[in-house]
Amino acid sequence: MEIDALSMRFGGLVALDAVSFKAVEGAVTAVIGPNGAGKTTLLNCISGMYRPTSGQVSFDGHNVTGARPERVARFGMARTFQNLALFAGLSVLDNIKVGAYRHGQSGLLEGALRFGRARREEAETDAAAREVLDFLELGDAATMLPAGLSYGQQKQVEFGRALMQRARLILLDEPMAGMSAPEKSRMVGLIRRTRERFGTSFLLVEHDIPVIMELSDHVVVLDFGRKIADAPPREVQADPVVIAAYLGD
Amino acid sequence: MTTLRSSVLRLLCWAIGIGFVLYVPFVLNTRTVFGYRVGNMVLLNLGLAQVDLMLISIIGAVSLNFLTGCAGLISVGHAAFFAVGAMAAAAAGQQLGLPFAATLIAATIAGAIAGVIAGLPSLRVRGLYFVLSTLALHFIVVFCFAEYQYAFHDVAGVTMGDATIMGFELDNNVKWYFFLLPFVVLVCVMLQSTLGLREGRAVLAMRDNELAAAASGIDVRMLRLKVFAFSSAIASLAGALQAYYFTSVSAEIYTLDTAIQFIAMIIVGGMGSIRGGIAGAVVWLLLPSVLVGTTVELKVLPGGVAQFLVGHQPQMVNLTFGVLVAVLLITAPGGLAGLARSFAARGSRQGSGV
Amino acid sequence: MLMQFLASGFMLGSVYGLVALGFAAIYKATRVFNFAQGMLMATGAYLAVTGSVVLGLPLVGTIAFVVVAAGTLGVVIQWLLIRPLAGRPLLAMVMITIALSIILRALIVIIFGGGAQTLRLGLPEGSFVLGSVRISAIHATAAGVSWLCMALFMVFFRFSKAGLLMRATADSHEAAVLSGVNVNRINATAWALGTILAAIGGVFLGQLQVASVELENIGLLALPAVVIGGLQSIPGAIIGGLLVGLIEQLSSGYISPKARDIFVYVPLLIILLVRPWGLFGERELGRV
Amino acid sequence: MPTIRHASRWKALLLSGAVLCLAFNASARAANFESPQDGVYADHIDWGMTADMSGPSSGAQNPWGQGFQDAVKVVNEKGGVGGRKINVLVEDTRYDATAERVAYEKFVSQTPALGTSGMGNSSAQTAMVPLIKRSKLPVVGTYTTAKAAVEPPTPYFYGGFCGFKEMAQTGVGFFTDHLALKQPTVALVHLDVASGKEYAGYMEAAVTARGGTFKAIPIKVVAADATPQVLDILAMKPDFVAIHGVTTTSILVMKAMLQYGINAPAFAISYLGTPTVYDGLGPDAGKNYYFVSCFSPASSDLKVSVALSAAADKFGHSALKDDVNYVAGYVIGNMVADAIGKAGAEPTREKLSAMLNTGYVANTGGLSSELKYTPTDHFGLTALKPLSFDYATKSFKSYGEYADFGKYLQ
Repeated sequence: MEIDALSMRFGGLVALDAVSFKAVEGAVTAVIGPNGAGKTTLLNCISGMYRPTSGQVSFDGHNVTGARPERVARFGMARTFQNLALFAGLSVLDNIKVGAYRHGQSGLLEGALRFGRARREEAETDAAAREVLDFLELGDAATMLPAGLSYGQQKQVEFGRALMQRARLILLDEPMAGMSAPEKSRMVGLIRRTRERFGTSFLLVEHDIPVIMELSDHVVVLDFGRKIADAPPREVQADPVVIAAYLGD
Repeated sequence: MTTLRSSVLRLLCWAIGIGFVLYVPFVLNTRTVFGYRVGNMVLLNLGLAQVDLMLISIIGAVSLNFLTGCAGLISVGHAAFFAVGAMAAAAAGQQLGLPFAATLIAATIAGAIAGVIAGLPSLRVRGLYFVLSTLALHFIVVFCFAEYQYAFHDVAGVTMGDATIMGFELDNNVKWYFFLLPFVVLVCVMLQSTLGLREGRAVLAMRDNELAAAASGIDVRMLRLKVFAFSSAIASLAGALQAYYFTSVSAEIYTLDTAIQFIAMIIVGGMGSIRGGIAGAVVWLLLPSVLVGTTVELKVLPGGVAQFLVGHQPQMVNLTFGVLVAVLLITAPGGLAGLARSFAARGSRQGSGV
Repeated sequence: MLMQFLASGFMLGSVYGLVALGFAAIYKATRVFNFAQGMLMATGAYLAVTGSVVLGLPLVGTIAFVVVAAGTLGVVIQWLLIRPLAGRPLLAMVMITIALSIILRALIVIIFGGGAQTLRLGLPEGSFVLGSVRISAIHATAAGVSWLCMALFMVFFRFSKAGLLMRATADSHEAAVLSGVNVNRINATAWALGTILAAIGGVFLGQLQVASVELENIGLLALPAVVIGGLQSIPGAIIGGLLVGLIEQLSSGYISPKARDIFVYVPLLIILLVRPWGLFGERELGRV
Repeated sequence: MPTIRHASRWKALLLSGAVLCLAFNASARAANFESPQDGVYADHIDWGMTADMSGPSSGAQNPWGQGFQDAVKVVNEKGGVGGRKINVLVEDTRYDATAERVAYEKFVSQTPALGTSGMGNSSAQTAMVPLIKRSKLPVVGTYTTAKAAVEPPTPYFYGGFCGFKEMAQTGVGFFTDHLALKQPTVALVHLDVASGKEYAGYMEAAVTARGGTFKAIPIKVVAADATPQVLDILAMKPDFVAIHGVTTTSILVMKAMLQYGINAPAFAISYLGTPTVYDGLGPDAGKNYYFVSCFSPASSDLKVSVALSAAADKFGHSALKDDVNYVAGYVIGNMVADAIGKAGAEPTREKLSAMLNTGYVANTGGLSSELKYTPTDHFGLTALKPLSFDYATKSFKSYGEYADFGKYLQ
């Protein structure tokens, strides 16, 4: 995925100012920065929640700038949300199954009439979703409502839904926020294993610097909507500009 | 062992249930059970005509619950879709002279088209604003129906032809019952089925979290239109059936009150579940009769109170219903279906505890 | 002819505007879209019947009675029905107000009977000519009192402490709670005011014809009025009411009375599609 | 042995007693005919009544229902019909066609009734014509009469209220002659609903038959103001005005006419000749307000309304006795009791409708015009008369006898 001179303005406020970087395929790219640096805005622009004021987002050779979120998802990009975005009325299993929507074809009427294709798709989806649940080690919770799970588990369910999309790139918006230490290490493990097993690329926004250092291959630093660094973790850690941004004023 | 017993039990329950559903119309029609005449209050002061109309309303309530409870689109325009169905049936059956079955199909298609048009505002507005757009839709459709009726039919009403299917005329309540029942079962089974599969699940997901649904690749705008078309097609079908059942319909019967009653049904029954829609329609349409029957039969109350109740019967029924809706809204947001679910859950918890 | 339509539309619209203003006050402060506003208006007419016919009060006494009783009713409604539903979805809020109107209707019919009641408050009758326009005294009084009430409300809303708190709550519920505002009291005040405004409108409509539960249907015109004006805008509600009054008179006069539905609801639909925040409301910025 | 004989004597006594009892029972049964499927029992007869008691037209239909029930109560206090009390089964139909149908079917088989009255919704009547033909439960004395139900006459359906056509002809005829007009110019304000359109048709025919000019001006049921309608009237300068509507619209129109200084008299349809309307109008606007009716309010003819007044006072409905709707209900209640009596000692639905079909004339004691059914006419009421209210004496005033206005009907 390549981002080229992406800018986003809300009225007079410049949230993103000509940000450009590249998320290499198969790698974990992290976006960090102080509060209000425009990290979530960046994710929203990439995934189609916002239409950027200018600039370009290209993914897998397609120009996806300003495309609606469902189209972006159909190109193979999945995302999770900073504050949980699960479907409260659906069971954990169904929450994950929703991720498979883009692989299916059958519509409402076919479902109503239980056409062969609808049933076949459901069987496939069901098998895949249970596989994902096992992968998340949440098999026991399949029929529970999300509200019955711990915060960390809910984050995992959301991650599972993204997995179910079989996306080439997963955008994670603060996946560790509000988690306990053991939950964090589970999440790190999940991301690692996903990457090994499916070759998925990740773009994550995170505050937890040790996790970033441990997990990511590449770090982009934003400050007041501008990119101030774009390098491997070790170099970023030593960059005086970054240190100034975090510690200064 | 327990599973065997419970499966036998379940089979028995089903058999009794089906037997009941098949035998009830004859009981209500002849007022006899196996040859013995039964008193009116034994049958809860209910008649077969009420049950037939209730079946039609179940189709309406269930389709509204699909739209409002499952897809999260609040509509006060459901009476308008009934009107669209009746209008389509009148045009196809009376003006073009198509047979009964064909007019039902025509009404369904007309309903789907009207639904897409009615759903268009959902592409731009949400929540309250959308409710108001359906309100506007209601008045516009009823206006069109009235103009159409005055232009092409009698001012007193549009007379529908006989409901005849393959030479078999639906001319009494028992026949109508057995004609309507499969429709109701089919509509409920179809909606239940689609809710468990790909796009139906997407509908529920869209209701719970629109952004997350979109991020999962669901085109929420298209899906909304589809749901609207689906729901209004079913409502239109019910409207056409109702028109034929009445033998004559007039634009004046499609009031905002009718639409509000449908909403009340799904609130009482329980939002977002097919069973809720059924339960709501049953309670909403049969309870008044039961209430009236009991107040008339009530002879235990002191004279003054009984006389007051009987004298103000219609108002007391309305009052009861208003209070029922308010109490359910405040204490049981899941409606009757939700209450039943939590009751069953408590029962099973206790059962496993022992 | 045109001037006459405009004049009568203006006077009728003033009463609609008053009812719509009550509606907007409730919506702005408590976010409840009150489908019972029409029934509250009819209740106002019956309160006037109670005051003038049953209790035999003079005009001033009746008006005081209507204001006090309607205010109390508003507080009771808020306390009994609205407060328990705080934070619940839109449909629950819409439906509770519909249930409220069913309950009020049943109670009115039980107490007063289903027939209409004549309401004679001793307001000036007769008519006078102003230029080429003939104006009835009762219409003029209704419009005058409506504008007076609207002005009083605006003063209250802009300058009093309760009005300030109400505006603050409308802007941000959380912020108001955090800064220690008693939101419940503010909401109760809003309901009381909204009910009083509707009731005063009902008194005048009851005076123009008779007090009956069917006044509800006229009161429901406040809905499109408020939305056309802009749900968030207090002056918008008044202007919306005026517009609906004018549309009603002009369409009845030049086309047909039935056309009113089309000329009120089609513009409503168009406004919803093009400018959902209404003619005078402010755009609410969406945020993820 | 003697003990045995003793026992057999006891047996014989018991047996003969039982036989006697049975015989007595059988004779009693023969005297008291029963037909439960027709709602006829040894001591009472079930009779249905539907009215809008909580819906939009409850203001007019409630008095009708009270009048009906009061009349039946009086009949019952005098011993009922042929030794049977009439038990009225009341159903509230909220002016809703669905509820009307459900109630009718209820009386057919659920709580079987000998017949039913009321049914004050012409759309419902139109829709139910096939059902009534099929179910054969007589509808005797309706609060309104749909054209579709009586042209041609529907078996088992018998009207019971003044017809729109007759209202139009009587009103137009009377005012044309009364004002000594050659070619009347008439404006009609009517509701823009089905019955209003129907009435407009009759009005137009009646006016054009006299070579006059006619204009129909529609108004909405929920109108808040009648200025546009009255400006239309003002522009037309009619000789007299006709009003079709509900209480509120007629008050709005008359008050606005006063405001614009239109002094032409107005006549309203029967339903609108109520004390509520006159009360709402006040003397200034009310002095020009007339109505045509086939029923007489109690104060318009104190001679004939003695029994009506007594009944109304007795059952706490004194305020209603000047309401034509109450009077109509009272007349129909009496007519129903009379018709059941004339159907014979063993009344059934078939016998009742056979009797009504072959020709029936009710004695209404002058409270209404002649109420009769013939094989070709199930409408029931023919002649009407114009009435108005005198605010000085607080009583209704009629402008002649019913027979005087029969000449206007065609």
